[in-house]
Amino acid sequence: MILFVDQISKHFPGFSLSAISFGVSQGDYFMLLGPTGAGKSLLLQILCGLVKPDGGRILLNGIDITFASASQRNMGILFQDLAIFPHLNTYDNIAYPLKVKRESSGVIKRRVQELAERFSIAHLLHKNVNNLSGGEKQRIALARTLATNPSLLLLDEPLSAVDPQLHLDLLAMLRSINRAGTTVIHVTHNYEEAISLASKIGVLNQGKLVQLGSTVDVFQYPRSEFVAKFTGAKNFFKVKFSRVSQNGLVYAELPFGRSIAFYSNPVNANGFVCFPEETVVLSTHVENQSAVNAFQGKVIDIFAQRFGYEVVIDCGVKIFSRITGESLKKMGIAPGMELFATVKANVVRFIPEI
Amino acid sequence: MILFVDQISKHFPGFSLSAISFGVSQGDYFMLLGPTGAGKSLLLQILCGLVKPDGGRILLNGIDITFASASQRNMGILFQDLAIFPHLNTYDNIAYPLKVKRESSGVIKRRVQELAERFSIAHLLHKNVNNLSGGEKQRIALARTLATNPSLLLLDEPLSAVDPQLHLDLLAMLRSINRAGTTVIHVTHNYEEAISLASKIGVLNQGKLVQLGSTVDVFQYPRSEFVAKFTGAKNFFKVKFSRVSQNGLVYAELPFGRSIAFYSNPVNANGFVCFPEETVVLSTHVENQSAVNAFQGKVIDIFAQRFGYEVVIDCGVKIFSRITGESLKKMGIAPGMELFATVKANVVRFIPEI
Amino acid sequence: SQPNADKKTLTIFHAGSLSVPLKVAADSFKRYNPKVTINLEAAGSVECARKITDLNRKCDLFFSSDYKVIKQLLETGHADFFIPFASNRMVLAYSSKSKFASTIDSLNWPTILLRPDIFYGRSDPNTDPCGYRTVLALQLAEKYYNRKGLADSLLAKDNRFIRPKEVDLLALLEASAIDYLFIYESVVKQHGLSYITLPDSVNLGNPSLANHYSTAKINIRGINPGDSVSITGEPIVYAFTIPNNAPNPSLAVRFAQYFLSDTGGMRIVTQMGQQSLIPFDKSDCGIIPDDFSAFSSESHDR
Amino acid sequence: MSATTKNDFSGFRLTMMLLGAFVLLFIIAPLLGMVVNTPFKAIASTVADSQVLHSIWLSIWVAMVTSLVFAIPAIPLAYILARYDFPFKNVLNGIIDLPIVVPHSVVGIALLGLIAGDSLLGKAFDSFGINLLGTPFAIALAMAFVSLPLLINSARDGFLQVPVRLEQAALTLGATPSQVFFTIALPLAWRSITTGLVMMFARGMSEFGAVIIVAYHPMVASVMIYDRFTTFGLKYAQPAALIFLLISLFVFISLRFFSRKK
Amino acid sequence: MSATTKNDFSGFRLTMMLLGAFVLLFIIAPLLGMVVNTPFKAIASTVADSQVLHSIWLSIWVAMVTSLVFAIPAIPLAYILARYDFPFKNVLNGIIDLPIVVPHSVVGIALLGLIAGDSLLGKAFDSFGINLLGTPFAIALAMAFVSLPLLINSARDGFLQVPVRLEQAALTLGATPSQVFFTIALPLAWRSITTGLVMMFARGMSEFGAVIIVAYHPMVASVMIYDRFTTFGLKYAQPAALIFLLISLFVFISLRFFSRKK
Ligand SMILES: Nc1ncnc2c1ncn2[C@@H]1O[C@H](COP(=O)(O)OP(=O)(O)OP(=O)(O)O)[C@@H](O)[C@H]1O
Ligand SMILES: Nc1ncnc2c1ncn2[C@@H]1O[C@H](COP(=O)(O)OP(=O)(O)OP(=O)(O)O)[C@@H](O)[C@H]1O
Ligand SMILES: [Mg+2]
Ligand SMILES: [Mg+2]
Repeated sequence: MILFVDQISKHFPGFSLSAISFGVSQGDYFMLLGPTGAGKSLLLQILCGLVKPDGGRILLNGIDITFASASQRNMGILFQDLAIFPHLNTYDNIAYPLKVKRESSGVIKRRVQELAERFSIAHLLHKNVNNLSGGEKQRIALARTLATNPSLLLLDEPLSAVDPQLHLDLLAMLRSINRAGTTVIHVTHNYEEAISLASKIGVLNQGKLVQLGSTVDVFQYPRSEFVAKFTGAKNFFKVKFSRVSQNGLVYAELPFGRSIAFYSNPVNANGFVCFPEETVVLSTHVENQSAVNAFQGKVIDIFAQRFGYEVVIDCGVKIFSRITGESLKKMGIAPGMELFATVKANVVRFIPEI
Repeated sequence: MILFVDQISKHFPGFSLSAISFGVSQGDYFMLLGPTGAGKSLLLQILCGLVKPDGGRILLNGIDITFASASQRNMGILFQDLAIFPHLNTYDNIAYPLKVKRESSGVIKRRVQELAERFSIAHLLHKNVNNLSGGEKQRIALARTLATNPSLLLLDEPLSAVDPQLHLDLLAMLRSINRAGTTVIHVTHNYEEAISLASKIGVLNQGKLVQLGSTVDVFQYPRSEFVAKFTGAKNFFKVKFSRVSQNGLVYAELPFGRSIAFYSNPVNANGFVCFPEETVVLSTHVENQSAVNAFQGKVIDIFAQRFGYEVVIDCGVKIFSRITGESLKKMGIAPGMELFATVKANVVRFIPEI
Repeated sequence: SQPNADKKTLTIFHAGSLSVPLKVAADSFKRYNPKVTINLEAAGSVECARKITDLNRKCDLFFSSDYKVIKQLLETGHADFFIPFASNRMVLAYSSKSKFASTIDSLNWPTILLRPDIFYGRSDPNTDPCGYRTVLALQLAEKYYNRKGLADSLLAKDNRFIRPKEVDLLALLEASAIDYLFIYESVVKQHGLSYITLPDSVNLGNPSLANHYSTAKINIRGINPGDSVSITGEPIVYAFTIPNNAPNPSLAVRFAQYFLSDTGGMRIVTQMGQQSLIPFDKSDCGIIPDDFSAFSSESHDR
Repeated sequence: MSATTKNDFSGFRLTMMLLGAFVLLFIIAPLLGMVVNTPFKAIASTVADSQVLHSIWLSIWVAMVTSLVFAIPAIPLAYILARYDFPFKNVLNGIIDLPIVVPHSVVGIALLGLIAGDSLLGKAFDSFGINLLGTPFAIALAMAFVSLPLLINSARDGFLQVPVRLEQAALTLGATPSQVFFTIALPLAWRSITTGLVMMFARGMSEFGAVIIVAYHPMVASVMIYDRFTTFGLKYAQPAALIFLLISLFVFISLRFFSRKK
Repeated sequence: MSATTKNDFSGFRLTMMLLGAFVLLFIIAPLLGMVVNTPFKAIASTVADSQVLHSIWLSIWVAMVTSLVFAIPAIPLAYILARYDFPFKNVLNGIIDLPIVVPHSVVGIALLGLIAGDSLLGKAFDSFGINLLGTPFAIALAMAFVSLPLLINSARDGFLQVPVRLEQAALTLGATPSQVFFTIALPLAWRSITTGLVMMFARGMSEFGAVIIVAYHPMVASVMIYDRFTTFGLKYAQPAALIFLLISLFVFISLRFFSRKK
C-alpha cells in the first residue's frame, strides 16, 4: 500500500470533508470522481500537504506524513488552476523542479527538451507563458509536474482544456507513465478519461466518499445518480420497493410517485433502476403495447446526439429517449408536445442498494 | 446577418490570425472548434473588442464596430480563465453588470436570485469566491455573463469544469437561451456539446478558418484530421489518389506509403479516408480473408472504452480497432505484439477534397 | 611645532551669521597648519548651546552671536569663560525687487514699513538674539524718530514673517515673499544685499551707547515653558568660548589666538562688516585663561 | 526525513525572523530610548500644554486633509502611469521620485517662489487680500510636495498588480471606463493605495525644513518640537515629541484597521 | 452610439489626464522654477567645486549602501508581515510607520543616544578608538531610520500581491521554503521592492535634520546645501541643489531602467 488515507476530515463554514478513508497501491490509477464542489480539489491539496487536515492521518509507504512539509513529500501535483509561474518562460517553468533539486544544467536541458517534445510544446519553450492558450498552459503545467518523475502523481482535471486529438495522445501518455510504475490519483469529469485510465475509482459527494471500488464495480453498479449520469446513463432513478406481482414483476416507486415495473432477483430491496435511452419508446397514445411502464409527459427538450436525437420528456422526472431523425420528423415531435414514454419491464435494470 | 466578420487578422511573433471571415445570423448557435493554440480565444477577444485587429472589419447589425469600445458592444463574453472579481462575493459578481447599468436594487436582487437558482449556486451567494471549486467558479462566471441578457453571447469553453450531470443541465439551459433568440458563439473541445448545441460550425486551425458550415456538413465531411478526431473518428487519413482497378476498386496512397483500396464515386480525386474502429479486424496472420487492406503493425496501446476495448496498432500511422474484452483475452493481445489490422474495402469512406 | 596636535580635528560650533568670517579664518589657519581639519558647524546660537548642554556634543570652540548665550553655559558648568570679540549692527536689508527699493532711506523707512502693501520679516525674539534685538531696535527707533506707537504697530504687523533664524528670512526675501528684513550688517554684506544703515542710537552696534540702549526692554520666554525673562537693550556683542570638555583644547587655543590676532581673524571679521572689540574688557567674562590675556584691555593698559 | 523537513523549514523561518527582528529592534530601540528617557511627569504636564496639543492637532489635520485632497489627482496619475505607455515614461517616473530627494529647505524656497506675493498664485490670492504664507494652505503645499511621491509610487505599483483581464471583463460586462476604475481597479489596488496614503500622511506630518520656510506660525508639531528644543531644551522637547509619536501611532493603527475593513 | 462610446471613454481618460497633469505640474513647477532661476554660469562654476561633488557623491553612496544593507533584513521582515499572522500585527505595522513621522531632529537626538560615547554601542566602538559620530556610519543610521518604512511597506504590499498558490505550487515541486522565497516570492514582488528601494534611497539622500545632529561632517549633499545657504545665501545654494537634483534624476532613471530589466 503506497498511500493510506485514514479518516481525513476538514471543516470549513459551509463545507466539510468528513472521514475520508481509502488506500492506493503501488501502480494503481485511482480516479477520483464527484460533482463540482464535492471536495476533490481540497482532498488533493490535503494529500500533498498544502492544506492541513483537521483530523485523520495520511500514511505514505507506512510513514505518517500528515504534517510533513509539502516540499518533502515527493508527490507531483497538477493544480486545477495550473499555477504557472508568470515570471518564468515555458522552459524555466518546466525546468523549475529540476533546478530546485540542483540537477546539472545538462540534465535539465535534456529533460526539458524531452518533455516539451512529448507534450508538443517545444515551439513554445522560449515564450512568455502569460499569452499562451488554455491548452498550452495545461500542457506546460503537466510537463512541469512530471519533470522530476514523482512516484505519486496527483492530477486535478489535467486534460480539461486540451482538444480531442491531444486528449487522446495525452491519455496514452498518462497510461504509459502509470504502466511504468507511477501511482496516479486523478480527478476528472470526463468518462472516457475515467474508463480508459482508471484501475480504481472513488466517488466523492458533498465531502463524503460515497463509493469506492474497481472501475467495473463502480460503473456497473453505480450507487448514485451522479455515477450513473457520469457513465452516460441518463435514465437512472432511485426507487423504493412496493410490491411483487404474481407474474414475477417487481413494482417500485419512482421519485415522482409513479410506479415502475421490472424483473429483479433480490426482490424486496430498495435501490436504483436504470434503462437505456434507446429503449424508451415514444408514442402519442398508449394502446396495444406490451410495455407495462407508460409515463405521460411533456417534451421539454430535443437535441442532436452522436447517434440520432435525444428527446427529454418531463414526467415528473426527466426521461430521456433516443430516436432517429426520421422518427422525429415523422412523429412531428416538438417541445411542448404531450407524449407517452413507454419502457418495457425487461429493459429496466435494477441495482440494489447495499 | 447579426454579425459579419470580414477578413480579420492579427499578428503576433510566432502566431497569426489570418483573414478570418464568417457571418452569424440572428439565433444562430455558432460553434468554434479547433486544436489548442489555434486562436479561438484570441478571435473571441477580437470580437468583443478587447484586442484590436491589425486588419479587417467587424459589422454588428450592419454597423462597423471594429474599433468600438468593449463596454458598448453589448456582447456577453465568458472568458476561458473566468475573470471572476476576487474582491466581490458571488452575489456581487453576478450583480456587477446590472449594477453598472444602474438597475434598481429590486431588479438586481430578483435577477441574481433567479440566475443563482438556475445555476444551482444559490447557496454560494454570500461566499468569498476565492475558495470556491472550479465548477462553481465557472457557473458564477456564466451567470454573470448572462445577467444582462446580451443579444450576442461569446462563450470560451464554458462548461469545461462542470461535472457530467450539471453539464447536461447547463447544455439544456444554453439551448433554451439560444432558442429564446440569443445568438451564441461558443468555443468547445467537447463533441457532445458541439453536436447538441451547434447550428453552424467553424473550424480554426493555426489561425486560419479551415472549415465552415452547418453541423451536418462539417461532421459528415470533415476536411481535417482534427474535425474527424473531434467527432470521435479515430481512423481518418489523408490520401493521394493513385489508380482505379478493373473491378472498380480505387487505390490511394496513405501517409505511410502503403495503399488503401476502397469504393468511391468521384474517383480521381485526392481526399480523406475514414473507417470506424469496429470495422478493423485484428488477426495474427492474413489468409483466407476477403479484406484487401491488411496492414501489419505492432500493438502499442490497449485501453478500455465505453464499449469494449480499443487496441492501437502502429502501422506507420496509428490504426485503432475496437474489440470486445473476450476477443482481447482469447487472442492474448498485449502491447508489443505483431498483428494484422484488416479493413474491408466497403467500410472505407472516402471524402473528396474540395 | 606640535606634530601630534597638527593632525587633529578642530570642531567649531558657531552662529550662522559667523559662517563666512570663520570659514575664511579657518582656511587661512589651515594654510599654516595643513594637517589640521576644521569642522565648522553652523546653527542658531541657542541651538549650538543646546548641542553642548542637552545633546552632549563635544566641540572645541563655540562662537555665539550673543555673549549671553555663553553665559548660560557658564552657569551650567560647561564653560568657564567667554571672550567678546566683535560687535555688529542691526540694519534693514532689502533686494532690488523690493517695493520702494529706490525711495527708501534711513529716514522714511518706518513709514514705508507700516504700509499695508509692504511686508517685512524679523527673527523670532524667543529663539534668536537677532529677533529680540530687532524688537529692541524698533523701540529705540520709536524714540529716535519720536513716533509714538511705532514699535507696537510694526511689531503687530506681518507676524507671519517671523522665522526662527535670520537665514530663513533671507530665503523669504530672495523669493520676494517679503520686501524688507531686520538683520545684522555683516550678514547682509556677505550675502550681497542692499541695506539701509540705522542710526547708531537704534542699531545696537555702538558699545559706547550701552546706557541709551538699556532703555529698551522686552520680555521673552524663560528657561521653562510659562516663565518669562526680561531682556534689556545692550550693544551687540559676539563672543566665543572653549567648552570645558573640548577634545582638543590646546589646538582650540591656537585657533582662537589666531582668530583674535589683528592680522588674522580680526582683520577678516572687520572686512566682513563687523567691528572688532579687541582688546576686550575682561570684567564679567569668567575665568579667562592666560592664553588670551594678551588680547584683553587690561594687558593693553598695562 | 520528516525531521530534516521541519529543520529546513524552521531554519529558513528562523533566519527570516532573526533578520526581521534586527530591523524591528533598530526601529524600536531609539523610540524606546525616548520613552525611557522621558519622565512620566513631564509627559503629563506637557499633555496639559494646550500649545502642544494644538500643534499636534494642526499637523494631523493638515496632513490628513492634504493627503486626501492630493489623492484625488495623484491616484489618477498613478493609474495612468500603470496602464498607459508613452514616450519618456521612465523620465517621468524619475521626476516623480525627485521631490523625495530635494533638500527640504530647498523645497520651502521653491514653494515660496510659487505662492509668494509676486508669483502668479500669490498675486491671485493677494487680490482677495489673502496672503498664503503662514497659512495652513502653505503648510499643506509643503507637506504635499515632499510626500506625494510616496502615494504615487505606492498606488502605481498597486494598479500594476491588478490583472488587466479583470478590467477587460468589467468592460465587456458593460462598465464604462470610469466604472471600471472605481469598481475594479481602485478596490483591487486599495491596499497599496492605503499604504501610500498612510506614508504620505506620515511624511507630511514629519515635514519641518520646508514648512518652516513657508509657515513658522501656526506651528505644526515638528516646528513646535524644534522650537521647544531651542528655547527650553531637550527636557521639554522630548515629552512633546513622545506625545506626538503616541498619537501618531494610534492614528496609524486605526487607519490600517479601517482600511483593511473596506 | 459609437460616438457616445468614444466620448465616454475619452471623457474619463481626459479627466484622469487633467487630474494627473495637475499633480505633475505641482511637482514640476517648483523644480522648474529652480532651474529657471539658476544661471547657467553658476551651475558651471558649482560643478567645478570639488566639495559640492564630494558631498553629492557621499550622499549617493552612503544612501545606496544603506538601502542595500538594510534591505537584507528589511525584506524578510516585509515577507513575514505579509505571510504570517500573529497577535498585535496591526500594532507592529503602526510602529513600522512611526519612523516616517518622527521629527527629524528627534531622530538625530535619539540616534545620538544610541551611538554617542556613553552609549552601549558608543562604548564598544570607543574601545577600538573609533568614534561613530561624524562618520558615514552615523549618517547611514540616520538615513536608514527615516527611510526604512518606505521599503518595508512597499515590499510588504508587494509580497501580499504574490498569489499564495504559486508559492504552494513551488513547494509541491520540491522547492524548500527558502528556494520558494528566492525564486517565487522575491521575483514576483520585485517591482514593489524596487520602488521601495528607490524611495528608501531617495529619502535617505534627502535626510538633513537627523544627519546634521549625528554628522555635520563629512557633509552630505543636504547639509552642504544648507551650509552654502547659511554661509553664502541662496545664489550659491541653488546651483548646488540643482546639480544634486539632476544627478539624482539620472540615478533614479537608471535604477528604474535596470530594475525593470531584471
Ligand atoms: N479555504 C476554504 N475556505 C472555505 N471553503 C473552502 C475552502 N477551500 C474549499 N472550500 C469549499 O470546499 C468546497 C469544495 O471545493 P473543491 O475545490 O474541493 O471542489 P471540487 O470537488 O474540486 O469541485 P470542482 O469539480 O468544481 O473543481 C467548495 O464549495 C468550497 O467552497
Ligand atoms: N498577446 C499575445 N501575444 C503573443 N502571442 C499571443 C497573444 N495572444 C495570443 N497569442 C498566441 O496566440 C495563440 C493562440 O492563442 P489562443 O488563446 O487564441 O488559443 P486557443 O485556440 O484559445 O487555444 P485553447 O483551446 O488551448 O484555449 C497562442 O499560441 C498564443 O501564443
Ligand atoms: Mg476542483
Ligand atoms: Mg482558448
